[in-house]
Amino acid sequence: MSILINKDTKLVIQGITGRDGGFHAEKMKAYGTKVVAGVTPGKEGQNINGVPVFNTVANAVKATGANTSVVFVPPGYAADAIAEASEAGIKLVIAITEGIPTIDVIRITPILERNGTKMIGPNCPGLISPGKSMVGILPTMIFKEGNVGLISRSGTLTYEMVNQLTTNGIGQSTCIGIGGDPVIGLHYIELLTLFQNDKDTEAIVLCGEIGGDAEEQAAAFIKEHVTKPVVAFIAGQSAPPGKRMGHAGALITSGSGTASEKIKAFEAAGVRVAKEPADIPLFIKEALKL
Amino acid sequence: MSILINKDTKLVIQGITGRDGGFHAEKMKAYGTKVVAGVTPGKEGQNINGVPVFNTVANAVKATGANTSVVFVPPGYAADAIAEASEAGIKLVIAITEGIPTIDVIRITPILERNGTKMIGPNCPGLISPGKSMVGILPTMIFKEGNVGLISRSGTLTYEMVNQLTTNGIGQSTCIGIGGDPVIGLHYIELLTLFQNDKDTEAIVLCGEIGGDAEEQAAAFIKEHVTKPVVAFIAGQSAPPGKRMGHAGALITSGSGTASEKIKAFEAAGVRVAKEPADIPLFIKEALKL
Amino acid sequence: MKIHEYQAKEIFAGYQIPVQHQVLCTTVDQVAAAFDEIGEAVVVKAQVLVGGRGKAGGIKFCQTKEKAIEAGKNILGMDIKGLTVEKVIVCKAVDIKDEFYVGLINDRNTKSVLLMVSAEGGVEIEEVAKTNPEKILKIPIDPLVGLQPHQARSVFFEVMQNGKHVQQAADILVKLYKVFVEQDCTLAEINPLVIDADDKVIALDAKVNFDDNALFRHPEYEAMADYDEDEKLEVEAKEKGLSYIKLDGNIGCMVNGAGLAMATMDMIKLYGGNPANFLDIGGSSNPKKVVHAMEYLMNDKKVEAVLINIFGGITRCDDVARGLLEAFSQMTVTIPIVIRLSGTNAEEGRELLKNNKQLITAQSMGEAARKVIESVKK
Amino acid sequence: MKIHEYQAKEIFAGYQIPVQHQVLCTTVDQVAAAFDEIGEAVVVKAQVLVGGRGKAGGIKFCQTKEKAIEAGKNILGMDIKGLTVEKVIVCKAVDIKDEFYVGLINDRNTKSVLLMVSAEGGVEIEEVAKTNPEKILKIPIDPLVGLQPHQARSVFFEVMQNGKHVQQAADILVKLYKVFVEQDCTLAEINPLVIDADDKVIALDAKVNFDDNALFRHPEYEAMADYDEDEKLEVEAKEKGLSYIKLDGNIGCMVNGAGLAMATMDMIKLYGGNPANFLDIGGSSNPKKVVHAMEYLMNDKKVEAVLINIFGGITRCDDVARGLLEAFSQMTVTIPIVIRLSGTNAEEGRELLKNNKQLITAQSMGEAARKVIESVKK
Repeated sequence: MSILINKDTKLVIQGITGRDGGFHAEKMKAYGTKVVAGVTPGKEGQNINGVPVFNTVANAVKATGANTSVVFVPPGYAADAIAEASEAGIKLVIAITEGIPTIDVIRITPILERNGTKMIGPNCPGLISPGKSMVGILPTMIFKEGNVGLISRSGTLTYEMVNQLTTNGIGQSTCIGIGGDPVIGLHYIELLTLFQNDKDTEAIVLCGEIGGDAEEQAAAFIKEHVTKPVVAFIAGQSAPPGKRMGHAGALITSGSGTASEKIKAFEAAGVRVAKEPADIPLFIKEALKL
Repeated sequence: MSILINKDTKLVIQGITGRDGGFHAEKMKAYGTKVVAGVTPGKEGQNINGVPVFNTVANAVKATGANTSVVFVPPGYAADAIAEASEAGIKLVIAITEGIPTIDVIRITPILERNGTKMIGPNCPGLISPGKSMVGILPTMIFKEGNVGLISRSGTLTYEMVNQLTTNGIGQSTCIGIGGDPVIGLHYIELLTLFQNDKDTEAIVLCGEIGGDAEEQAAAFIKEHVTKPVVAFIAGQSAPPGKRMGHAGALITSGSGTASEKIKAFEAAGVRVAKEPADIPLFIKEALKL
Repeated sequence: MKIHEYQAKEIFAGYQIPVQHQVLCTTVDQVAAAFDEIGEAVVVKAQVLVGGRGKAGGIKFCQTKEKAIEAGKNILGMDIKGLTVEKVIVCKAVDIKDEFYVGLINDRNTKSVLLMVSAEGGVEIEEVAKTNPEKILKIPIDPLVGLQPHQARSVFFEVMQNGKHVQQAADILVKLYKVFVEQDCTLAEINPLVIDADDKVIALDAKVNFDDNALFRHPEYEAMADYDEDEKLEVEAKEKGLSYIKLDGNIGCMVNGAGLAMATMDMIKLYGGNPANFLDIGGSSNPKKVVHAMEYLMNDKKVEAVLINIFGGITRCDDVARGLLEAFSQMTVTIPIVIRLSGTNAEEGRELLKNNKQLITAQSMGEAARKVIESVKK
Repeated sequence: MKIHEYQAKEIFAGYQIPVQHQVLCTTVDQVAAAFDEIGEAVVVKAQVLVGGRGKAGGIKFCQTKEKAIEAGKNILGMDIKGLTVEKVIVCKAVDIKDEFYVGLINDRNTKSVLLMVSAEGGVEIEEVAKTNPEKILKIPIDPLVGLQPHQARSVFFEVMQNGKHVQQAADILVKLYKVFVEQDCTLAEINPLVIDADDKVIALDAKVNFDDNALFRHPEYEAMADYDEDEKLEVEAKEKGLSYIKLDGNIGCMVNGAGLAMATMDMIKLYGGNPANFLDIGGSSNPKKVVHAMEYLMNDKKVEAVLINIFGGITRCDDVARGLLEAFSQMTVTIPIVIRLSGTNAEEGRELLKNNKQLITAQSMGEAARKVIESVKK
């Protein structure tokens, strides 16, 4: 098993005729993801390397039965594209687009909620259930099928983590980059719940960073509800306050959102926190007695 | 029995310190309506002839258990006042205010829906369950307890109808003025359903007017779902098209919304349509074999 | 409240909805100058607050200056459905590739702003609604979310042959929705929305009605009002708290409440008479209002008799009686007046009026109607 | 993006939020003239894009012109937390009856705009949040409905002693919400919102941050930007597709991805070093970006060694290598450079760089961090 995506995932790519959309469509197909449709307004009838293009997500869903969407639409139009997918009945939207105004994401959140649509991102690298399906821009060659779930706010840092796991022989059930923006869709708690309930996930890696208090909330949640071993890493211990470290969400404000607070919270919840990425596979091996 | 209001109705009057609010508060109390609270922002702590005044509907509900609200707030603030009542948990709001912009009513409609709040009006005279409770500005002396339900888009025309009934010895279960605006809360169909299910209502008088197609919809609904006898009257048979006859909703546009169309629809549904108000009690007597 | 096409287009332009450059003219000389300014084939369009001006000859395509002058002469001063054309606009003639209907209204049934779009543009939409209702797409807009760009695109993908104009049209529609809600409209319509020879999508016509109930939020609209004589009376009456609409008949009416007022008119008609007006004195009891109402009735020279029908609720019959007495003391009333008082303080009202010889009293609406018609026949 | 108090107040004024008349001054003479214009006791306030200027002496109450001139002299040119004060505003001194805190932010947890109101106005709200969190009312606003007037009233009825100021304050709050959403803010704050001696409610201070992601919708904001030297570098870097933040250390970093970049800095610190910057070259593989990145590192005179940490995903390691070679061909690099390439085309990248004697290679982040710190110690 895995969470969110698997062999049954039928993907529509919003913005497929754009540079990024087209490039990553190929990568996803190459990995085996069922890419069934693309959407670009005004380009219905085109065919991008075997993927039919539609004017609207509704048309794509009707024609292909797509159940998942990935959004490569530029920032000024992305929130509307996400809402369109949701209104068309798509239940999982992965928003790759970086730079969407926060208020736009806030505005579409209730639309997604009432349609029962889950969102990953925006400003995220996507997710992968190794051996089954990849939706996003992840470098597939570093992943390996297995039993560790991974949740991360970061992109390349995720790859670093996964690489450590894979090179140490530890495979992954599903790896999710949740995105670096302040307001995002699925967060630690929802994903921890899914992993806790996924019978093929035996341990969880949580890769956090400075800003906000999502890690503190995750720690409290783990203490109460997660019985599987969790190990964590927090990026940004050396970041100065008041500066946005690349991610719009990675901002320490007035002494809140610091790495040390987060590490303290995790340790209080019985979560081992790695000092460096290389510790992660060691901690996992110990936890799973491998 | 009766519908919507009865002896258990605990009323809060929004705009109680205004001229109209204060005047009608007395009238309602005099009829026996349980007026438990008033709301006027900034006047909490005042007492209007024994009715405590609160700053917010929430405070009024908390302190008094009010379950119904009547709104006398001026047009520019009325929609917000209705929404406030709804958000405070009030399940039935009677909006008396005339002249609320239509878009304001449209905007609060989804708020009422999600809170499960029913609205009568706006721009309506309110409703009465004779002998039990009156909420609004109705002249109570013309009503008489009994078994005929009445639904009307008009104010004084309702009084004319009720007067005809009462002077002919026919009492009423509940009489409702639904309001003359284009967009209103409860309409014929919802109220017909309530009357159909009310065991003490034996016949229904429906008093319509020109504009829109609500009467046509009501006729279709009656044919399918209403087993109790219904008699109708339509005002505005002599009104010229394109002119707004006092009520914002009473406007015939391009040959649609005319009285003759409505009368035809009712007759096709087996509803007797009175030529003049004086016919109504006769029709009712015949229907109920009195 | 209705406004002219040229005014609606000015509002559109403020929202970046593409409209044509227009020259407003009230004289034939101005029309000629406008032709020179534009320098090629033009359209001269009557500005009247009534539909069907095209059929009435109020819109002329003019290839030459002479034709434009001729059109100006014909249209300025023209009578369209009882309204005199006092203004025209002159615009460049457009090469139309395709045309569409786009409209937004406040909808009773869905309790939302209803979007209507049709490929049958440039014709009267009411006609399409009757003959080919399936050719009008109707989409209720969620009042909280508003019109989303993807909704706008989706509807144009359904009605447009060529997807390449969809984005432009959708942009216009999103802006039109903004106009509608921000400007408190009851109607905002573009008919036709056209695709021109350069593949530009333009609002070639514009129709906007404002919600009278929302005028308090838009004091600037008063300057845009252009009322005919009858409407001026109505607006003036409204300021006095009366709802007054002049009609063609000879029996003046004064009633409290709109529904009862309509029913009273109906009754007059039912008994073979012809109402001269709709007049609702409203819910309050101010005797002044009754005086004003009598003034309107007496100023209408067609009125040969008056029916006063009052059902006292909030309105007190004695107040109405007092108002009537005051009116009689201020003006000479020589025509018959039938009065029916019922409800709150009806007895007291009748008592106050009993010595007035001019008044014919009635107990019911039916009786009142019969009596007033009789009085006219005499 | 941060803007000054005086700019925020100009925006507020456009939304009819009551603010004081303010005179912007960049010289002491202007301050003196401003005092004459106002003609009574004034407040001189430093305009700097950092909090805590009150404590730093950047706000002075001046009863006389002499005092105002003195304050102007002291404050203009003053250093507040590393920023030089170049502008002040002069306003009439206000008699404050009561003061409140009002703020709106984009909130991660509730995924909404969060309204914060407190009776503890005029002090640093972060302090209140730490010491008396219960004194701040926090209300998430429904993103679809927006802030409703009754909500605004309700919150002020809770924090205000006297109900008579509630309507004014609620009006201001509804307008502030409008500013927030229409202007794409991440923060809109009034601290303090005061009641003056005439019972008027006024925004005495104003703080507005714009969402950098939404600047494309507001081209007019560029003119409002007032960056210090470091920020200018950051903005310039952003235009080149780099995310660059200058820090105090001596080890320059170049990383792909924000999270990995932070983790790399952390690693340097963990092993006893001190990072000179945060530098994320982003997800694309354009060798030009690597050249630009090297320029930033080389222009920072504090940098004694560089750590390049690339985990190739979308970024291809061979492209990074090519960029580095191009950089070396354009500039003289004399300091040690430790490079770690992993992921997509790492082999090819290493192959391209193998002949470069200046480069120290590493297999893992840990090794790279150790090696770069060693190289500095030498």
